[in-house]
Amino acid sequence: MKIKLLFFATLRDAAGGRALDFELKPEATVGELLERLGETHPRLAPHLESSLVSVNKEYAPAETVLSEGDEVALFPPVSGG
Amino acid sequence: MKIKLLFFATLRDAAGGRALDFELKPEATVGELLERLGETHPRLAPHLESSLVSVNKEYAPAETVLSEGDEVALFPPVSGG
Amino acid sequence: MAGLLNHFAVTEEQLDLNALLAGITRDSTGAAAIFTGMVRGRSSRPGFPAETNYLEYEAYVPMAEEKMRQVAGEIRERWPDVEGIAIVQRIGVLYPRTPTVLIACTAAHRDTGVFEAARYGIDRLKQIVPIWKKEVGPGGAEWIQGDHRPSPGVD
Amino acid sequence: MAGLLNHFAVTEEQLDLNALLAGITRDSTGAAAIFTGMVRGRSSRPGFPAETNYLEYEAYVPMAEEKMRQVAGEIRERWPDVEGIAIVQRIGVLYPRTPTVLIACTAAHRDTGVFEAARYGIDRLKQIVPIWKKEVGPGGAEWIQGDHRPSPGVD
Repeated sequence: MKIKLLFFATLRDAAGGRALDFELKPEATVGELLERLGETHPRLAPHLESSLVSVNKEYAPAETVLSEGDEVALFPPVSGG
Repeated sequence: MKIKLLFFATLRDAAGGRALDFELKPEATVGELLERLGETHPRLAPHLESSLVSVNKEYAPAETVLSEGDEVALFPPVSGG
Repeated sequence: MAGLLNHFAVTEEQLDLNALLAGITRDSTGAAAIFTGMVRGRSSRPGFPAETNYLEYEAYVPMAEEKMRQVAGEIRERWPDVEGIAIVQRIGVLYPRTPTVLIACTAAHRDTGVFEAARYGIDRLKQIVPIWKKEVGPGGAEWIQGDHRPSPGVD
Repeated sequence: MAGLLNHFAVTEEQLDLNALLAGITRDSTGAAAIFTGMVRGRSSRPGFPAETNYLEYEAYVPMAEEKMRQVAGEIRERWPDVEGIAIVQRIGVLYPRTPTVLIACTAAHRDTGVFEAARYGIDRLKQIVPIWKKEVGPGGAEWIQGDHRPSPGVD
């Protein structure tokens, strides 16, 4: 299945871009996505452990099961204000 | 001696004006001023007991001794904001 | 007290929050807490007029500005990290939804007491700054009287 | 929740406090507490950059506006007398003294928790609303990283 990845702040710098379409096996979890990403995009690997993950604009834990077309964003702890 | 009287809010309504030059014996106190005012301006009398008094823009108790040229203001408890 | 960012005013002009805030912001400023009061057109709280057409404010202007300065001094004593203080009262005839008063306190950070300082400022203004308002509603006009009797030498 | 006075935005435009306040004022409104944050050009607090040329903000805009809505919901749960809530974050390149963020809460009276509500709002924004800033100073550019790890389902 295909998901849409978004990167922000330090994760965007490491990814070298803001968005990425990503292919995953059906019913993959957020944790599996991160593992796979570390393999395909080694420059992201050092950032993945500390990064936050949202799925369809809601914070999501590693065990979240993904679906076709999900929008998954990776970013560091927020620093707005 | 002469002092300058100012009236605000309910006291202004009762005095029928905003300012008044007032003649007092030398070294009169605020308390004596109020007593005298009640006699010369009976319409003010019912308001004087509850009114606040400032002398030269500072809250002043009844025992404050007045001087020639002092600016004395009479007004109800404040309600700004 | 040179260099203190203070702004005290009694004015008939509209309150411009943007300009008032800019006036008490400097390079080290990172946070501002601002209180504004507005004319209520209607109220459901007992003791308050149910319906108000407008308020008419008057002030003993030079004493009011002196007392605003005193309130700011009290704020700085209690919250020494506060950088800038603006206290402004609008007077004249003011209609519902109109901002009537502003207390703004700035500091480097938000954990410096700026919120408490702004709250203290409006509480003290309502106690000691010589301003009065007359409420005009369907039932007629009435002076609104405060309940604080200042202690000379303290207030 | 029809009729709630809410305004949430991530914007590149200058924050207009007057307009934002008017937008969350209704006839029953008598008080507003507003927090604004500004870019600090210099700081003496340990752990903060001593000198900043500018900050560059970015946001995950649709999620940020969702999370602002959530913060407003949390405020209304805690302070049910709050009438209007505005939460606005400016993004882009912002120079010292520029207001970057605003949280405003209105209510009929000032003793309704508006001050605490505004404080809560900025605290929560800094925890869960997906916005980041890069600090550019004499020593180069650096992303400023927050320290809150949201709990899914709670944050």
